[in-house]
Amino acid sequence: MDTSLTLLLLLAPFIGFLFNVFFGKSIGKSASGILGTLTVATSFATSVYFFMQISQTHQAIQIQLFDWIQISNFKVDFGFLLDQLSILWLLFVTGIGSLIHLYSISYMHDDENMHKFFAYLNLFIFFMITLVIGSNLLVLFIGWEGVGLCSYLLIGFWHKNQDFNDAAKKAFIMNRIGDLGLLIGIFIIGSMFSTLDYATLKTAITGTTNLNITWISIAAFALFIGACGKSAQIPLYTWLPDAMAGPTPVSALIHAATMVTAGIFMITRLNYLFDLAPDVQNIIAIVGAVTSLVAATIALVQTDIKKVLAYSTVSQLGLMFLALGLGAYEVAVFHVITHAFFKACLFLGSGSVIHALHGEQDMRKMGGLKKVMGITFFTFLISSLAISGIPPFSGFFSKDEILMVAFEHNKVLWIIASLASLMTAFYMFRLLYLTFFNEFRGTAEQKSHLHESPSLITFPLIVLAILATIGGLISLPTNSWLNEYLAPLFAKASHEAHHFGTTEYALMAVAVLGGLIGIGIAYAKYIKQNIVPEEDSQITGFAKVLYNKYYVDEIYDAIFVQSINSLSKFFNQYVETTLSSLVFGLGKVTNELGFQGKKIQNGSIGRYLFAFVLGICAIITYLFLAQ
Amino acid sequence: MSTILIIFCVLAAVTLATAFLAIFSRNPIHSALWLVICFFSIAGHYLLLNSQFLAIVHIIVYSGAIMILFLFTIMLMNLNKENEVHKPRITRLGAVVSFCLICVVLIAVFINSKPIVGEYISTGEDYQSIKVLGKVLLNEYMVPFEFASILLLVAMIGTVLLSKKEKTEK
Amino acid sequence: MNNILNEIGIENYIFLSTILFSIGVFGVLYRRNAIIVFMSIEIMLNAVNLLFVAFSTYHQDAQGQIFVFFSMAVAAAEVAVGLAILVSIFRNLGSIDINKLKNLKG
Amino acid sequence: MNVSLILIILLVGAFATYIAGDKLASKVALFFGIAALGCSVVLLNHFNLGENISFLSQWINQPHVSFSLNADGLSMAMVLLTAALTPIIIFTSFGTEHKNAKAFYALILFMSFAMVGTFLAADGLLYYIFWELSLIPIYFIALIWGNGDAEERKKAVVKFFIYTLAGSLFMLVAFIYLYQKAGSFLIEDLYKLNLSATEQLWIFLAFFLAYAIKIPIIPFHTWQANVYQKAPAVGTMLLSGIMLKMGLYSVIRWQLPIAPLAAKEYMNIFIALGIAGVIYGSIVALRQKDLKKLLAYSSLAHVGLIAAGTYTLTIDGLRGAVLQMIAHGFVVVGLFFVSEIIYRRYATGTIAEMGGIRTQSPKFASMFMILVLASVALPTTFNFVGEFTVLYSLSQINVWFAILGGTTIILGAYYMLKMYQQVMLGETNTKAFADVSLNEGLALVLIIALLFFFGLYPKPITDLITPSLENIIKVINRA
Repeated sequence: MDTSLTLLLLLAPFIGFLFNVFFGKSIGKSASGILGTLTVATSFATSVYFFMQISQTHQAIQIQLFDWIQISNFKVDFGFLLDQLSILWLLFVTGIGSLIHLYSISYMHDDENMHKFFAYLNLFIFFMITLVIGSNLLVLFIGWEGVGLCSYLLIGFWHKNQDFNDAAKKAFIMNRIGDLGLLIGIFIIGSMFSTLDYATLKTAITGTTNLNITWISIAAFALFIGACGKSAQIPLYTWLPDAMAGPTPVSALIHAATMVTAGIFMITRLNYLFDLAPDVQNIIAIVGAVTSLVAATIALVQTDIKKVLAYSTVSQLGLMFLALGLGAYEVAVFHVITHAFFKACLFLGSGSVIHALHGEQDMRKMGGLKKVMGITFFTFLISSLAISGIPPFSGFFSKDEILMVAFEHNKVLWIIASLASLMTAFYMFRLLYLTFFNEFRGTAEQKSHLHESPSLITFPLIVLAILATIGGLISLPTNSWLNEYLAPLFAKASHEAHHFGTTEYALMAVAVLGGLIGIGIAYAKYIKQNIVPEEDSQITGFAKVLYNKYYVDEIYDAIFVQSINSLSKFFNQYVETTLSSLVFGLGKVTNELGFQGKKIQNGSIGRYLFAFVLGICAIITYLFLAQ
Repeated sequence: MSTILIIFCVLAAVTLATAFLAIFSRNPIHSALWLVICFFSIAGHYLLLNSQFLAIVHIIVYSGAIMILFLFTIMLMNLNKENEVHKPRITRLGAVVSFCLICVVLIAVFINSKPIVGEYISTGEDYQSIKVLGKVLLNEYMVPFEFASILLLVAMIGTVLLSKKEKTEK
Repeated sequence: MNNILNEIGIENYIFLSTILFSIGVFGVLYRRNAIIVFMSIEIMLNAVNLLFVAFSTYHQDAQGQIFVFFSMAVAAAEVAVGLAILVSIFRNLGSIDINKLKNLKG
Repeated sequence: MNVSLILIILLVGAFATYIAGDKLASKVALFFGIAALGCSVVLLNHFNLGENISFLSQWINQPHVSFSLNADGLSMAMVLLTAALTPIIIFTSFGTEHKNAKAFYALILFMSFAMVGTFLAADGLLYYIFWELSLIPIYFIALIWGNGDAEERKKAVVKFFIYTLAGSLFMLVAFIYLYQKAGSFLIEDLYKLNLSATEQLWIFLAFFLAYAIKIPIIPFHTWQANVYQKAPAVGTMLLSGIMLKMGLYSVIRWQLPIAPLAAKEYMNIFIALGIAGVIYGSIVALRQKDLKKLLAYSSLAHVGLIAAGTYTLTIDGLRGAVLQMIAHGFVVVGLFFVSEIIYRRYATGTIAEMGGIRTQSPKFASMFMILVLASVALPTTFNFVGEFTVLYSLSQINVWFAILGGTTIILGAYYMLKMYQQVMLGETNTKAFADVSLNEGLALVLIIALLFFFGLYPKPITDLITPSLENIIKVINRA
C-alpha cells in the first residue's frame, strides 16, 4: 500500500511529463495544462494522506525498490524514505506546485509551447519529489541534478533568445560546481561510513564516539558547497538573479519556493553530521549572514521587479543558512515554509503585473496599478508585510526566531541579520509603492489594456496570501507544533522553547521596529516625495556599484570564464600544435634519416671499397683483438 | 746471416718494391710489367720453399697467361697513355690510412695470437713432388678438381659472350 | 734434409704476405683505373698463395699447395671474366674509371 | 557452442556482404550484425548458466601459439558492447549513400570481427594479431569514405595509422620478451610470471605506449581530433565507440595483471595523466569550431577519466571504468550520429553555421538534449553510474584526484551546453531542417532507451563483470 502510494506520488508528475511531451501538442493547450495540474494535485493529495498517517503513527516509512549502484564496500539502492521532514517538504512542494500549475494555465496560455512548459514543470515536480523522498544521498543526488536540469530547461524556455540561454547555462554550470562539492561530500561519507543511507548513517554517526572530525568537517564543508550552489549562497549566488529570465511561474516555483530550498533540506537532513563540525557551522552562519546582507543591499536599487524579488530570495535564503549555521534547523525549516508562501505569492503577483503590462518588468514604467488590480495589490501587500516581518503575518514569526537565535549566539550576526531585515522591509515597500501607487508611468497603449488578471491567476494568489498570513501559526513562539513534529529528526534535543522574558520581547520589538522603519523610509521616499529611480546612466557613486551588483558577475567573468577561455585558446593554439608537430617531427626525423642514409648508398665504388676495408678491420678487431 | 736468409730478404724486397711500383705506375703497361717481375719473385719464394712444381705452374699461369691477358686488354683499350686523373687528395690520404690500418691490424692479430712456433722438423717424407701432388689432387681432391675445370669452362664461355659485340647495339 | 724454415722463420713469411696483401688493398683504394685495381686484387691473391705454401712447408703437408692450385684456377677464371666485363664497360662508357661507375645507387 | 561462433558469423558476414553487391550490402550487413548480436546474447545466456564457452586449440607449434578465445564476464561485456553497437552503427548509415557500398559494409563487419577477436583473445600473439587487424578496415573506411579535402584527410589518416602501429610494435616487443620468459603466449601463463620490478616497468611502459596512443591518453592524442573529423560518421563511431575501448580493455586485461608491481609503483603518475586528460580535453573542447572535433575532445576527456579509474587498481575503479566504457560507447555513437544527422542536412560540421534548429525540429532537439545530458553524466543515465563509481575510486586514492577529475562535471556541462546552445538554440535558422526520419529516430531512441535502462538498473552488467574483475584484482595482488 505504502509502496504503491509512494510510486503514485512520485510517478504521477512523471506520467504527466511523458504525456505532455508526447501528446501535449495534440490535446490542446488547456487540456495539457489541466493534465499537468491534476498530476501534481494527485501528488499533493497523496502527500496529505501520508501527512495524516505520520501525524498519527510518527513512524517513518522506508521503501526499497531495487539495487542501483554497487560499490566495493557498500551498495546504493533505489529506496525512499518518508519521514516528517520529507513529508513536510512534499506538502509545500506539491501544494505550491499545484497552485502554480493552476496559475500557469492562464499565464502561459499565449505561448505556443505551452505543453512543453507543463511537461518541464511536471518533470521538475517529479525530480523535486525524488530529491525529497530519496532514502539515501545518491537518490537525493538524482533529484538534485534533475531539478537543476529542469531549472535549465525552464530558464531557457524561450530559447530563441540567446541571453536567456546564457542565463540558463550559467544556472546549470554554477549548480554543477555545487554538485561537485556534494559528490565529494558523498564520497567522503561513503568511504567513512560505508553507507549513504540516511537511517544507517544516522546510527553510524550518532552511535560512534571516536570519529575522525577532520574528515567529517571536510565532508560537511563539501556538502555545504553543494548547498551553496543550489541555494544561491555566496559565492555561487549569481545565477539566481539571472534565472529570472524564465517565465514568472518558474521563478515562483523553482527559484523561490522549492528548488532553492534543497540546500536547506539537505543540511537539515544531515543535521547530525553538521553538528559534529562546528567550524563548518560557523562558516555556514557567516556565509548566510553575509549573503543576506549583500543581497539585500543589491535589492535596494534594482529596478527590475523580478530582480528585486530574486535578490530578496537570496537574502532570505541567507537568513535560513544563518539559522542552519547556528544549529537551529527547525527555525530554518520554519522560515523555508513561510518564505515559500509569501515569496511564491510575491512572484505570482509580480507575474500578474507583468502579464497585465504585456511583459514589462521595469518598475520605473509601472505605478498606480492599485486601482485596476485590486486583488493582486491586496495579496501583494499581505506578502510584503509578511516578508518585512510585521505581526501577525507569518514572516514575523519565522524571521523573529532567526533573529533571536542569532542574538543568543553572536551579536554581530544578529546586527547583520537585523540590518538585512530592515533593508528587506525597505525594498519590498519600495517595490510595492513604485508598482501600485501614484500614477501609471507606462505608455498610453499599455494603460488602455490594463486589467485585473483572470481568476485562474488570482485564485492561487489569494490562497497563497491566506497561507502567508496564517502560516506563522505552525510554530508559535511558546507553543511550536513544528518543533514537536520535527523533533525525531534531530540528534540534539530540539531547540529549547524560549522562555519568554523581557529580552525576547525587546528583541521582538526591535525587529518589528526595524521593519516599520524600513517601510517608513520607503513611504517617505516614494509616496511623500514621489521619487522615481533614475535612468541607468544617471546612477552614480555607491548606488552604481549596488546597481551593478558589486560587479561580481564581471569579476567572475574576468577571473574564471576568461581565464578558462584564454587557457583554451592557449591549449588550442600552442599546446595542440606543439604536440602534433612533435609527432610529425618524429616522422620527419625518420624521413630525414632515410635521406641521409640514401647518401651513403651513392653508388661510388671507391667509397664502398673504403667501407669494405674499414668494415673488415672492425670485424677483425672485434673478433681477434677485443677480448 | 745465412745465404738462404739473404736470398729471402732480397726476394722479399723485390716482391714488395715491384708490387708498389705496379700500383704507383701511371702507365698501365708499366704496371703490368712490374707485376710480372713481382710474380717472378714470388715464384722465387716458391722455389726457396722447395716447391718446384708450384713455381713452374705459377710462372706459367700468372706471368704467362694472366699478365698477357692484362697486357692484351690494356692494348685493346688503348690505355697506354698516362691520362688517368688522380683521385682527390682526401681519398688518397684515406687510402694511405687504410693501408696502414689494415697492416697494423693484421700484424697485431698475429702478435696478439701469441703463436707457439715449435721446432721445424723435417720428417724427410716426400710431400711436394709432382708424384705426391698428383696423387693427392686426383684422389682426395678429385671432385673439386673437376669442378675447377667446369669453372674454367664456364669462365671461358662467359668471357666469350661478354666480349662479343652485341648485335642489337647501334 | 734441412728445413728451410729453420733458416728463415715462418714469421717472416707471415709479415711478408701481410704487407703484400696490404699493398694490394692499398692499390684497390688508391687507384681509379679498373685494370690496376684488378692487378691489386691479383697481388692480394698472391699474398695469400704465398702464405699457403709457407704453411704447407711448415706442416709438411701437400694440401696447402693443392689449395694454391685451386686458387690459381679461380684467379685465372676471375681475371678472364673480369677483364671481359671491363672490356665491355669500356666499350659502353669509353672509360674504365671506377668513379664513373655510379649506376649502382638507388 | 562457443564464442568462436560470433567471429565466424562476422567474418562470413563480411564476405557475404561483399558478394551481395552494392544494393543489398547494407541490409545483408545489418542482418549479420543482428545475427552476431543474437549469437552473443545466446552465448551470454550459456555463460550465465555456468557453461564453458571458451575455445582453445593449438595453432602454431614453433613458437608456441594457440588459438585461444577466453570468455569471462569482462570479455562478454565488451563483446556485447561491440555486437550491440555494430548493428546500430550500420543502421545509422542507412540515410547516407556510400559509393562502393559492398566494400564499405564488408569492412565494417570485418572491423567488428577484429575487435571482437581482440576482446576474446587469450593468447598474446593472437590478441596482437586481432589488435592490428582492426586497424586495417578503419584505415580504409576513413581514407576512402571520409569527408573534406582528400589531401588533408590522407595526412590525418596516415598519421593515425602509423602512429598507432608504431605504438603497437612496442607491445609486440613486450610480448616477445614475455614469451622468452614464459615459453608461451597464453594469458594464464603470462599471469603466472614473476618478473623483477625493472622488467615490469619496461613491459608496463611498452604496453602503455600502445594503449596510450589507442585510448588516447594525453599527450598521445594528437591523431584523434583530425581523424574523427575527417572520417565518415560510421568510422568515427567505430573508432570512438568501440576501438577506444580496446585500449582501455587491454589495460585491464593485459597491462595491469602482467606488470602489477610497476602499476602499483607508478599508479599516481598514470592517474594524474588520465586526469590531466580530463581537464585538458575539456578545456580544449571549449573553443572547437567543428562539431565532430568538439566531440572528439570531449571523448578525450571522458576516456581520460576512465583510464584514471583503471589505474587505481581497485575493484571500484575497474568496475566504474568498464561501466563507463560501455556507457560512453553508446553516448558517443549517439552524439556522432547527431552530428551526422546535421551533416546530412547542412553538409557542414562548422558550429557557427548552425543554430536555431530547435524550433524546426523539436524531436531531434529533445533527443540531442538527452544525449548531451547523458554525456555530462546526469543521474539516471548510464554514464552517471560509471562516472560516479570511477570518481569514488579516485577519491579513495586521493580526494584531490576526485576533485580534479570531478571538474569534468563542471567543464563537461560547460562545453556541451555551450555547443548545444550554439547548434540548436537561438533564432530560427533560415536554412530548412527536416526533423529526424523514422530510421534516424529509431536508432537514437534505441540508444537513449539503453542508456536510461542501464542507468537505472546497471545490475545485470555489474553482476556480469564483477567476478572477472575480482579475478584480475587477485592476479594484480598476487605478488
